[in-house]
Amino acid sequence: MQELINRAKELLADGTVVRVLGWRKGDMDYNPEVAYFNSAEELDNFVYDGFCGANLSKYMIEASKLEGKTLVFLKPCDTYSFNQLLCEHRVDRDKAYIIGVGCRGKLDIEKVKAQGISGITAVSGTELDGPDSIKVSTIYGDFDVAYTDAMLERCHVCKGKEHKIYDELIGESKDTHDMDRMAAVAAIEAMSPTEKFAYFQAELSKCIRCNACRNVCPACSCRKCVFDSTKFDSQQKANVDSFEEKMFHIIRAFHVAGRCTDCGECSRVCPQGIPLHLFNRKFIKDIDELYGKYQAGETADQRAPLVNFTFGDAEPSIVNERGSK
Amino acid sequence: MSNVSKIEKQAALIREISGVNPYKCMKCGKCSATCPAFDEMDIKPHQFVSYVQEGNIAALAESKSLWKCLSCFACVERCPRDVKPAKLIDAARQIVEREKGGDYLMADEIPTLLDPELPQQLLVSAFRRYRR
Amino acid sequence: MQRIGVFVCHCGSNIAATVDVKKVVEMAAREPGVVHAEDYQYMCSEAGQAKIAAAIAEKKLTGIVVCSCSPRMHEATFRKCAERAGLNPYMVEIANIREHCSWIHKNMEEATEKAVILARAAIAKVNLNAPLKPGESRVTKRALVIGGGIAGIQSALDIADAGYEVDIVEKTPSIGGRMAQLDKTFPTLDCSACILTPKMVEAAAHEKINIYTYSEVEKISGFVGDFTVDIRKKARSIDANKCTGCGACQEKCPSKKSLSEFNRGLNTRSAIYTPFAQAIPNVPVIDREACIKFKTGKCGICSKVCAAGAVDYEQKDEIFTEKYGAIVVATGFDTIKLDKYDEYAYNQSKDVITSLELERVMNAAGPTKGHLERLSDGKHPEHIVFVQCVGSRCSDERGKPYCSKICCMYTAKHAMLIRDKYPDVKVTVFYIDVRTPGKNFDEFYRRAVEEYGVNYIKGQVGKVAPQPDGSLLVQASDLLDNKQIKMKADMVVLATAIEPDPSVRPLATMLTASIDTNNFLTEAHPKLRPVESPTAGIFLSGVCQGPKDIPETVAQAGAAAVKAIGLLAKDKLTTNPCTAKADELLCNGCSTCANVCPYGAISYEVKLINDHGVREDRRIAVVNNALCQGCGACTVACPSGAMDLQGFSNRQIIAEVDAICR
Amino acid sequence: MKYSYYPGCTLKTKAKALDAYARASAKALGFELEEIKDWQCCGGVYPLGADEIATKLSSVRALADARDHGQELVTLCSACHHVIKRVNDDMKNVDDIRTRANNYMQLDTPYAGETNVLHFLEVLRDRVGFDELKKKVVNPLSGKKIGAYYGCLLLRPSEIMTFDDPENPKILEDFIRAIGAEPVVYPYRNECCGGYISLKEKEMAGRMTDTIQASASGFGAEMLITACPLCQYNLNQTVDGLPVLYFTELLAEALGVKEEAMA
Amino acid sequence: MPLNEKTGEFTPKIVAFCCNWCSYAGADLAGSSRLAYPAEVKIIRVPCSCRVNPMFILRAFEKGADGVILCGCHPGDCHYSTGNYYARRRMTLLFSMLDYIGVEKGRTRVEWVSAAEGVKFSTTMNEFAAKIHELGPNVRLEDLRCKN
Repeated sequence: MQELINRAKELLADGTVVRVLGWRKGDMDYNPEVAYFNSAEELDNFVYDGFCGANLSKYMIEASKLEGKTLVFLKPCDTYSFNQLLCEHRVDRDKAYIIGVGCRGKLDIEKVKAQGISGITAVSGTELDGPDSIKVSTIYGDFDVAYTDAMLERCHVCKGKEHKIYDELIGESKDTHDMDRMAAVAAIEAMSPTEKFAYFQAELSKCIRCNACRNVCPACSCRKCVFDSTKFDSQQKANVDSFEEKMFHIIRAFHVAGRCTDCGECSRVCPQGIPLHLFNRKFIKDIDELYGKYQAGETADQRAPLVNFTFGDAEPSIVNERGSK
Repeated sequence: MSNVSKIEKQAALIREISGVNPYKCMKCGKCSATCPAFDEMDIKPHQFVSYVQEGNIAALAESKSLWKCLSCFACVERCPRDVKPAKLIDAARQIVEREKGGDYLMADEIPTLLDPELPQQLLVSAFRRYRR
Repeated sequence: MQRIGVFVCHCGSNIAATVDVKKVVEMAAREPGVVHAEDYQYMCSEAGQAKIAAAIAEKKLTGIVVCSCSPRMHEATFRKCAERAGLNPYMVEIANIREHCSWIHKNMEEATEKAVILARAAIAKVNLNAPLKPGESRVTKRALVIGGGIAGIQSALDIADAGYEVDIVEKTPSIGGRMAQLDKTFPTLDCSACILTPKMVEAAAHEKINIYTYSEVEKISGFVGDFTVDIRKKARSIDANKCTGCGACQEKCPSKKSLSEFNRGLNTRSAIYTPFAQAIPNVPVIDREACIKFKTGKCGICSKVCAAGAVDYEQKDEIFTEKYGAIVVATGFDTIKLDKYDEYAYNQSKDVITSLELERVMNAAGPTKGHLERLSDGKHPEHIVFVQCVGSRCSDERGKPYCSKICCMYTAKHAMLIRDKYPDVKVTVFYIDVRTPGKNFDEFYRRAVEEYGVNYIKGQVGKVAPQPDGSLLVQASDLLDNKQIKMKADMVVLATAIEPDPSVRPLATMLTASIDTNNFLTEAHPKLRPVESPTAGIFLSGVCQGPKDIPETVAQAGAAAVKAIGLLAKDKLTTNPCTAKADELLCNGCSTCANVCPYGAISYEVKLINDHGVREDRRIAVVNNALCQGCGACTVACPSGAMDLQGFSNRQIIAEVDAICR
Repeated sequence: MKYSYYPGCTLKTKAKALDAYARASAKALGFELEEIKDWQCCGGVYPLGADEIATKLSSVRALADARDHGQELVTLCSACHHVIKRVNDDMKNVDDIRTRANNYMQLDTPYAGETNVLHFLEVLRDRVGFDELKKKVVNPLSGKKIGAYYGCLLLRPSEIMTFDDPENPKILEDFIRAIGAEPVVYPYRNECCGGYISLKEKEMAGRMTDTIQASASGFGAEMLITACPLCQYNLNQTVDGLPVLYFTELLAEALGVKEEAMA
Repeated sequence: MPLNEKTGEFTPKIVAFCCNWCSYAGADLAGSSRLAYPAEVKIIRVPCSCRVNPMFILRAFEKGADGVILCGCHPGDCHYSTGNYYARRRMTLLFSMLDYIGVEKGRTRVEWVSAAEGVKFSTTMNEFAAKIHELGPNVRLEDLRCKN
């Protein structure tokens, strides 16, 4: 972490960048915040540890409009989002100085709490070069939790430790992939229509339409969302569940289909714990199976599957064979 | 059952059993041109279609042609309209055989018809074709 | 708020018999925005249009809905009517209550209810319509004719005579097409070559016509008035500028075993060849598959004997690009393959031939020098049997479901010519129906029967059995006598069904011109626009649109030419105003839309945008209205909904959906 | 290579030779015909009526058995081939027949036309290959002029049988060439011999076979070969006609296994 | 639930989006050939199948449609060359998603109908309407607030 701060200070000092986009300490150890740092002094609050899951790519849209270069720290998975935004002309490569930071998987405090640990006061040992288990201090005493047991779901299905775009790299990354990314989707696919409907009804009825998923999503970066514009007569903000359950999340997922890098931020930030990534992954799975493997953000010059075709593409009726029995 | 409705029912039955739409026929006569049993038939293959169209099932049922058709499918193969006259003839034969007393072959006829070389399948198929 | 007028047409009884028009008027009047509703016998009539105009003026209407026939029929009529009355023509919507309602439903209550809903949807849409103004695009004053048969030649001549440049692209080495293969033509029995060759010469000599033979269309882009076409000139291996057409090369060519395409494979030709003596251009091509030089590297005799030094083994295919305002398709036909009709023994006996092959046999330049003889043994035939409808009027996949139209007449012609020249030859024709609708056609057929003694028998042939003595046993029906006939013949001629030339299929895809299940090009309207494709700027000439004989082909070729001339005569075309438009405030500048645009109509500009007081430079999509054809692919690709289609906007379509589901 | 094999009634009785020669030849050619257990007679006639189910069940049983063994089903008798192939097509494509037949049969796994039905000749053409067969011929029948007699059952209806061109077939001619003899093509090789009616309408059947025999000998054939016991019987009724043999007999002879087969 | 007031039978609402060049013309041909299909089917004309936004389809369901069908030119025959290829991918993914969330298969369909295929248009609509009758009312996607 100190290496990052030192390097940031150098780059600020030599004028390469005019500001730094990173994370700073939050009110608790497990909730660092995304922040700009405009001076060496401000960087004293900089933090980079296991809870810095936030993907900074999307912030580069606004940063690209500012004068001068911004130093941004991107984890391997974040670089996919940056590439995708670059592909869509939403960020300016010349306005970004990218330091690819090492990652050994990011943590989810809910995973810790799920182990029956409550009254958390502090968490330590989450740094990149930290030990294999983290120390959780609570009002009831200290607990050791294995790092991997506290990891976000998305890290268990990590796309890889390689940065897809960067100016320089600092820190070693670890391979954390130990689960089948599509297992949950496949499990739902295997349900009967009634079970599927009940499953999603139950999950989506929790939605309070706070828009956190939308706001955090690097693909959901429209200047104005269709749900806020008058273009489709679809603007509605009031939380009335029958709509949320059935339409909002489908439309959102469709809008990012082929562009979603599966960064998992939507599920990470959902205050209701809805597994929103299961929508995006369904599209990814279908695209991979029907049109060939495709990873959004792999490079910045790909043609997304929904703005592409082949003459021999499957007919929509294939859903009748592939779908529910 | 009135006579009219019986005829209608039988015509419908022929269409159903045969799966043939006789109205597709354009009366080109290719079936009759093709049929190897033409000379032996009283109602000719192309006429079968008209008889079914008109519902003249009684005449069909009495026709010698039922028993002369070789089921060789040459007319089916060559019909340009996919009418399949052989299927119509077969359906008419079915209707006759399914009625009591309609069998064309009696078990006690068999001994006189046999010869030493005659293959089994001829008897089997004759039973299938001529009896219910 | 719009002020909408609704006009419900009775269409005589076409609509009114199944739809309670009064009820539709009553219900429509209750819809939001509607200030006027009425019905009339024929809205499209002068009187009907006058009613619309009067209502627009009196009620100060801002939009109208006409409940009538399909918009494909009369949308243009009502738009013009509105325009004359001072209303923007794009403030007109049509509710199709005829084709989509009254004609397909029988129950009056049901049909009326549906008509009301269709009217409601149109009203909901027109409430959101905005006046649109068509743009303009330029017209390239040059026409492309694809196919160099009689249809293509005639269309090209007519267009060129009107003063426009025309290019003919023909895939074979010479223009002339099928007509060049015919011996005589019905019903006048004049010689085909005698009337065709002068036309071929005229086309070749015309200063406005360029002929590209042995060439094919490779790629087509653009749209009406402004097509860009890549044409591949296949390597002829001959320098056409040097060749004098002396023919020495063909005479000396040692590879003489290739089947002659022109003579339908009945005899052979050399590897370097012109298809026929009167070929235009009179420049041979080298068939590289047959040429010894190309196969082994040795030979080169043609080059040695060519005094002009025209032979060029190194010649390569050449692709050039040209712009055209109009395209005439004249790709013609071929006979179907008879592989699946071997009950007629076509593949088993040389003496069973198609009618087109008989044309070559009868022709003085043909394989038998015009002598009627059996191809198997050269014997003079005593009896010839003609079989009609071979592959035509078939509902199975072996043949074609349509009537090929020309066979009855050419068979009568063949029968008559044979009986005329060889009175000793007996001729029998087996027919299903004799179809002779045409000027002097039935008279012609009757002459064959009455004056020439051709024996017509109603009935189809079931089997042709070659006999050990070399004759053919024809087994057929005589339906009028209710007999099965077996007769010996020396030759059997099959009136083989015709089908569109297979090249039309990929061409239609390139042209985005629609094609029917039989691969005939579809006309814009079967009665009212028979020589135009639904794709603007594409015109249809000859058999590519449907079976027809020579006079019909020539008439259609002329008609297609006139339509093309009408287009080329314009300096500018008004363009469809229903184009895409990006909302600058919503546009992300993400380029997704440009990725799906088939016309390259979308570009990006950095523009200073004032978004609710925030001024910033943004990358914004800009649509070129002259290029945009209004498909709407971009509108769905656009994630933010910034891209919308004028005339079919998101809100308009959603309003229709809502109205239908209400 | 192993195939399920359906011999049919006549091959166990009057046409034992057709069967024995085929098995011996198969062995010589490197494939095996594994007879289906407890097969039942196919009925000899394909029931054309759309409402006939029971008469199709014996075919379904054989087809399902081959499916369960994961093998293709090989037939030899033209009639059996015709019946089984058509029933298979029904089971694959006709919902009503499939449903009702499966309701009757109550198989562990319902049958839906999965089995591929091959005639022995198709095995020779499509699996062994006539070129390959030619290489294995030890006793070429050179100089023999042979007319192939196809009859109706193998060829028609062609859309279902997909055996060969129904109007100008060549599989038997290619076979004749492969065993070193000379095929004689004559136009009546695909016309019906009247086999089915030969029980009750003997005279009529006789007229048909006479035409075929005359045509074949007119073109110079010295013998006829066929795959159908019924055709073989019927064509042999012509007085002073050409001899009519099973094609398997000539095959066994050419492969040099004729004696072995009859042993 | 859209029950017929008089008969009490289920009368579904079916929205058919038809491209202007092929399928709308095919529907016209069905009309001029008097080939009947249920009045439950209402056609919305769009320039091309690629104009149909998945949001339109979801909107229709939300508003109480029981079935939505999209008809366009056959692949390769699009008036705009490529529109139906995009539509094909979009609809495949949308339909798959609807299946994934438990919407009954068969409520959505894509069919390519050319201007010459009046018969196909009519048979398709008959089949589709029959399928919707079989499935019954759409309860899973309807937004109850949209009911009056």
